[in-house]
Amino acid sequence: MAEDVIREGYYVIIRRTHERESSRLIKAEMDKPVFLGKQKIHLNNIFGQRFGTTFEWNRNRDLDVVNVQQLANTSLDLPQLSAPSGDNKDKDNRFIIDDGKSQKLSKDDIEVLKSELSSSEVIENLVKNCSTFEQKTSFAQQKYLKKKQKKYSNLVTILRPNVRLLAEMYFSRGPQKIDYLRIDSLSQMLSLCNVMSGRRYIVLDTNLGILTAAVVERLGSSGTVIQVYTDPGPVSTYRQSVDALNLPKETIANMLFGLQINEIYRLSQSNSLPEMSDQSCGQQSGDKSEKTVESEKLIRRAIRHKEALKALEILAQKDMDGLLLLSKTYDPLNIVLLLLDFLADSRPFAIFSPYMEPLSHCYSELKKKAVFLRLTETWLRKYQVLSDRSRPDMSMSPSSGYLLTGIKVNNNIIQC
Amino acid sequence: MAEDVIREGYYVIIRRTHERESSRLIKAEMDKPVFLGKQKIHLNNIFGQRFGTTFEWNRNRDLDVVNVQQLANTSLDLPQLSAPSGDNKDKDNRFIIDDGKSQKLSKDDIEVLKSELSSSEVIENLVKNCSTFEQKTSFAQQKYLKKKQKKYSNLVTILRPNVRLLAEMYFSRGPQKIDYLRIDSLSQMLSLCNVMSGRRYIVLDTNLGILTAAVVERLGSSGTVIQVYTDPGPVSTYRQSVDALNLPKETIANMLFGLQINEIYRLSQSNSLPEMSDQSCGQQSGDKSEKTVESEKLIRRAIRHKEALKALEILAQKDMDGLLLLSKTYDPLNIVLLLLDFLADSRPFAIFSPYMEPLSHCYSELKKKAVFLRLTETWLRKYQVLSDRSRPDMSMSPSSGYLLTGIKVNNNIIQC
Amino acid sequence: MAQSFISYKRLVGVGDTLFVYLSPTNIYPIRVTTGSTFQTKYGALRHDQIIGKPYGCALQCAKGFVHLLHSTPELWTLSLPHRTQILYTTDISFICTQLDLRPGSVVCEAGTGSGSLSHAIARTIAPNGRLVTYDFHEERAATARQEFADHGLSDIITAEHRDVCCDGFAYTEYFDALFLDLPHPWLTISSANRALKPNGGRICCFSPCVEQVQKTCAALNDHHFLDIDTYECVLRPYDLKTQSMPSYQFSSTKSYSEENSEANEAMDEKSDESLAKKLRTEEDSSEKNDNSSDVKSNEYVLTYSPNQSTGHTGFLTVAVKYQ
Amino acid sequence: MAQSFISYKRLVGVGDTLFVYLSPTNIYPIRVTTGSTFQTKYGALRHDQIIGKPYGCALQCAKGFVHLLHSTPELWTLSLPHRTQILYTTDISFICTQLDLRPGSVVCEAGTGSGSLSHAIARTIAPNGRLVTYDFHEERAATARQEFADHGLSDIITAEHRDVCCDGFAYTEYFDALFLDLPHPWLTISSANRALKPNGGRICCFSPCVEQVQKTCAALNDHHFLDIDTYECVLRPYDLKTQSMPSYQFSSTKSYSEENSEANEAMDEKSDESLAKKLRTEEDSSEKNDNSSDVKSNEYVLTYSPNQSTGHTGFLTVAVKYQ
Repeated sequence: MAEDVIREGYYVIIRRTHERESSRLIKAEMDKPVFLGKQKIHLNNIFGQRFGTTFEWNRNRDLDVVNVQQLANTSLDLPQLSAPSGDNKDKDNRFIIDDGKSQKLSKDDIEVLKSELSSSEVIENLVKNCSTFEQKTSFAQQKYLKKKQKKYSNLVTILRPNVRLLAEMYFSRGPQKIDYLRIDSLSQMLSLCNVMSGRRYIVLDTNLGILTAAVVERLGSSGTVIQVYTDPGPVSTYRQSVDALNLPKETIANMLFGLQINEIYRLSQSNSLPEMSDQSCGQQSGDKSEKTVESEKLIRRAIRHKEALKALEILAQKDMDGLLLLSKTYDPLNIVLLLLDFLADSRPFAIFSPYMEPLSHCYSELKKKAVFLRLTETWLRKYQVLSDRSRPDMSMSPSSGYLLTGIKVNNNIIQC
Repeated sequence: MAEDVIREGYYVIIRRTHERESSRLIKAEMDKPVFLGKQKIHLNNIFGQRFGTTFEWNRNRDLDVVNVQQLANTSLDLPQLSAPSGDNKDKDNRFIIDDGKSQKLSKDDIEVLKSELSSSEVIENLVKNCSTFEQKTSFAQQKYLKKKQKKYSNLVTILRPNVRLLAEMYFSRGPQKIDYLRIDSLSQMLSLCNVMSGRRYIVLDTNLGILTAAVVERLGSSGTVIQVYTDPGPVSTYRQSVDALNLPKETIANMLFGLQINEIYRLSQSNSLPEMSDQSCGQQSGDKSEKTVESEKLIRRAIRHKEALKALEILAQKDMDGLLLLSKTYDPLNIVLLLLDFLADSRPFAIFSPYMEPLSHCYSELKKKAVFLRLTETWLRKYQVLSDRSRPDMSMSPSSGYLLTGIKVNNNIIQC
Repeated sequence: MAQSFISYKRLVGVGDTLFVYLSPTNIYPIRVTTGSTFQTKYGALRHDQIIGKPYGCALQCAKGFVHLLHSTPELWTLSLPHRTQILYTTDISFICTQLDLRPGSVVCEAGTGSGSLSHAIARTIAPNGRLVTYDFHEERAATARQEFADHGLSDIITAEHRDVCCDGFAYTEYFDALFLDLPHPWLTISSANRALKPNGGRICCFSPCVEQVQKTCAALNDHHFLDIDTYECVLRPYDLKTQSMPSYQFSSTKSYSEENSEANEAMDEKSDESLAKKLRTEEDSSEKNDNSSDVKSNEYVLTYSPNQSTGHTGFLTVAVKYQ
Repeated sequence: MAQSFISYKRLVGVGDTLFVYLSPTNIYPIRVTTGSTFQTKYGALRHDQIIGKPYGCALQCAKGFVHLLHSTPELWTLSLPHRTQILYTTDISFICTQLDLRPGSVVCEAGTGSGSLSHAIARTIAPNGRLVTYDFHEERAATARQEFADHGLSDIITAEHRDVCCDGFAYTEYFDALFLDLPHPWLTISSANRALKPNGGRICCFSPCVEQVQKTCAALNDHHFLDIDTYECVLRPYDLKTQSMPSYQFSSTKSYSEENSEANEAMDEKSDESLAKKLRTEEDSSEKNDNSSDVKSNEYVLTYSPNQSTGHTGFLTVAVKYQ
């Protein structure tokens, strides 16, 4: 497993501690401040600290470590408010007239406070100067505090990127970023394709490469992922999620191989390893000191070429252990039929689509080549659990997308 | 509203009090016992009692009235068991070995008890003779009692049929009975079609006629339902749900008119009231004392003919107020397009299907004739709420079916 | 007074409440008044131009056309002024069914809130039913009363300022159905019990939180209500789009340009849409496709789910009184 | 010992655990033993006939053919002997993700139950991870231990008889992840807290009931766990059927026979299928159909939902320890 301490050059997830949706993936560098919303923050103090540490930014926008005890005291569920109210009648809002004038402090006043006081002191002042706070129900008071705490807290937490956090972050910032692959569907794919260390998987997944990263994470340091892409060449972001895992370069180089799908098509046509036109290999050992853009390009191309050759070699054995496919642009049927051919018998596959229709289109064709075919979706619900205020979240993502899963078999019947 | 007292000849819903799923619709007659499971029951004592009364059958299988206080004492959530258990550790099942031998009473013993004792006394005896009862957790005890109470209770409740109860009963006995129209979808259709007293609706619905009955119920005693059927003639059951409402015959005769859909097609082709071939009208006033099967047939046919004429007359005005359509056998598109033509502008319609595909097929065509088109489903969840054991039901019907709803408009643009 | 919500008319008249429809998310109620003007994003709509026009027509404005729609409680629910959190049609529909509402029902509602449910109840129990609706907020009760009057519903709805938690329902064995949308519904069960008809009176309580449901069910149990059921009814909306989804065109020769797709290590999450577009153009012009038998462009009607939708509104607890 | 669950083989060998697949609802695990016979509804399957056959093949039996499938935790979950209520793949998948499991993770599970989750955990943390699983029921712990041994998982899984409620977890700052499926998880949070690694150790509690969740969240809060989230993950399965759905064939002449469809007042809920069938036959032979432009038979792939499915299994509460 990756190291526990934050080092320069690592990818980190930074977020405002009380605001999960504020998560951002950044590459942490010394003397390279980042912006969190409008807030400029210096990262120099995070190096050497452990992942998971919470910091508070001070007046210089440097980060100071906050200990957990301190953190617990700023927790949202303030004890005096969370005590069960029992059956006695609470205050209610019948006397509150909402005229937007309840806060006596001006915007400027608040700005002054913010520069002089800690966030909890700022909030304390806001409460004191809120004319309607006392009239509010305890629930409304809690809601008010929560809102203010979100707005004025200057706590940030630095987390080690992993697939769960990445998937959550990307999805919350726009599910189209990861082709609508919600964490619950991603989880089903990993299970149903029996993803484990040491085995060999075909993954079709471009965009931000979250599915590829998920399989890589489950391989540990051993196994193979052939990352198949349909674009003519690899897209700039197709390994972003894998890179974010901070794995050693050699580990990645030994496990992960990108391949354009037409190469696989050609492999399937020839039934032997194709000769790849080797435009770039000659320049592989070019002068590294001459760091022109051109030579870097050539090196990358050479690496990709080597990757592709290795991938084809592995595929040619037609003994892959699982196929995970995520395709939004193309009708998946002919792609699935092509890739399925490289799977060993009795190996599982999973096809994800944000739409049901292309999957039902696949279904009858796949019936000829697979058993245990199932079309499913999952329904993920998050709950607010607070004393006396527990309920499902009021807003949800209504669709996990659809999954078509099965196990490839050989249907030539053997007599016994 | 229908009368509150149970009369001979009324349709009633009879159920074992603690077992909602045991509900049955029957026509209650003097000296005509019914079977509830294997249990023969005489209904003679129910007449003159109010709907909603709970009875206990005695040794003669006659029904005696049970008062509510008594009923409350046999309630499932026994007070000594439902008290919150707090945080103390309950007993658990670690020492229980389930060998199926915990009940010391034999089957014959129990039969003897059943014939001699009241159901609660029977259960008391079962508990006394259950060797593992004391070892069970309080939850398991409660579960045990509930199960026994269901099995040995001899309580029945007689309810007045209404659409809610009928829909619940039919659905629980097999959703295909009412073409998968679950109560939540039915409810949406009634709202979204703005069903109210005094207005005129087209309802396509065969099977058990639950949708027709729902609209009839919401009309009170005034308004019109044209019940359209696609079968060549009315099916034996197509008014079962309406009949079950025990409405006066005249009310029904003034409100509800059946019509074969081809008649509407002909109306649309001719654009004037068609001459219907009047094969049967001549015999309408036939000798009623001569009650042969043949003459009854003729009378029914005459009634249907009159209904159809009236229906065509109403439809011809092309001023209907809403269209509710439930079609499982046929692709609904051309049917919808035909019927929509008889709706006034600015009137709503709702199409139900257990499948999404035929509705998405309709969608683009309907866009030309309607606004506010929406394709939805609803997700209905029932909860078990018991002290310390609250949760959603473990089993559910996963689909409400799909609804396509909209409002018919005239798209010829008027300059203003 | 125009009874816009409980009767249909062919032509728009003065005093009607009607809905100007631009799109499913742009629906506006207006009360037709001579001399008034209503501004839409398609241009101004003078009320005088509307009067006498047929309901359901499409009316040309400066920058587009709008439809004039008859009032329904469902359209009102989508566009009413929110004075409180409101109930939406999915729950409302289910509530009306669970309360066995029909013409002639005598119904009680507490609290009135923004009157969303009240309109649907009034429609369902019209013409001879009666709805008594209470709100503990005096101003809210008054506003609702005026709204009901404007909508021609005063014969059916009585809106009162009353705190049923303290003061009860003021009726005995009077209501066929009773609906509670209160923070502490369990405190009113005892007086609700008195107010309901003894033989089949139905009650429904709406509560967002589990703890409220637990207390309410316990109170209903204590008062010998029967068939106590708790439900949740959540809407799942779909969007539809007819879309061609091409099969991938496999190529047995290298027709793609690696130059177009240099990997770069930037962290910006640039969408690959432009690339995909380029790709499609390239493929279209490529002459070297091996079209295997099944490669064609499949036309699908794809159903979309929106990224976010309502996940929860509240729990509906229903029960019946027989005593 | 054959490591059937964490390695793939090409050919069936003695000692393998494999799955005989008849249909999605008829999947049976067998442990291959020379001389044994397994009875299926398609006829007997002698183990000796299976040995040496390739995995994934279709094998002819007397009355049909079966497939031989490699073991996976997912197939095991569907067919294992139930000694308790078990966790299913939908929850299991989500749990594994939420606990950040991967090769090398050190994990604790209480209780073991029927070992459904244990197999999936072992697969995910293999080859160098470790799972310590506890059950307070002595016999159950022993049975599970034997099963893990039979499946070649003893290097990864340690199954112990222990009541963690009374006796805690016997480890300090040892586990990367801890899973609780206990009636009273909140009573173990204190010792779970001690047993977890201090820097990012993750906990997940499965509870069917709301009250358990409330108490568990309170306990997690009290012990300064962070990011406490409660989820529910429910599977929605679809069945598929390619079906032709005819457009209705309107007829402008009376071709239907009223004789066939006499209404009768019987209460039996006879299905109208036979009638519908008759109707279709009649229509097919009718020569008087006016086929308007759009009447044709539409071939749909229809998606069905089963009449009943799992509506709830439990709530999953997850949290992380940083201290």
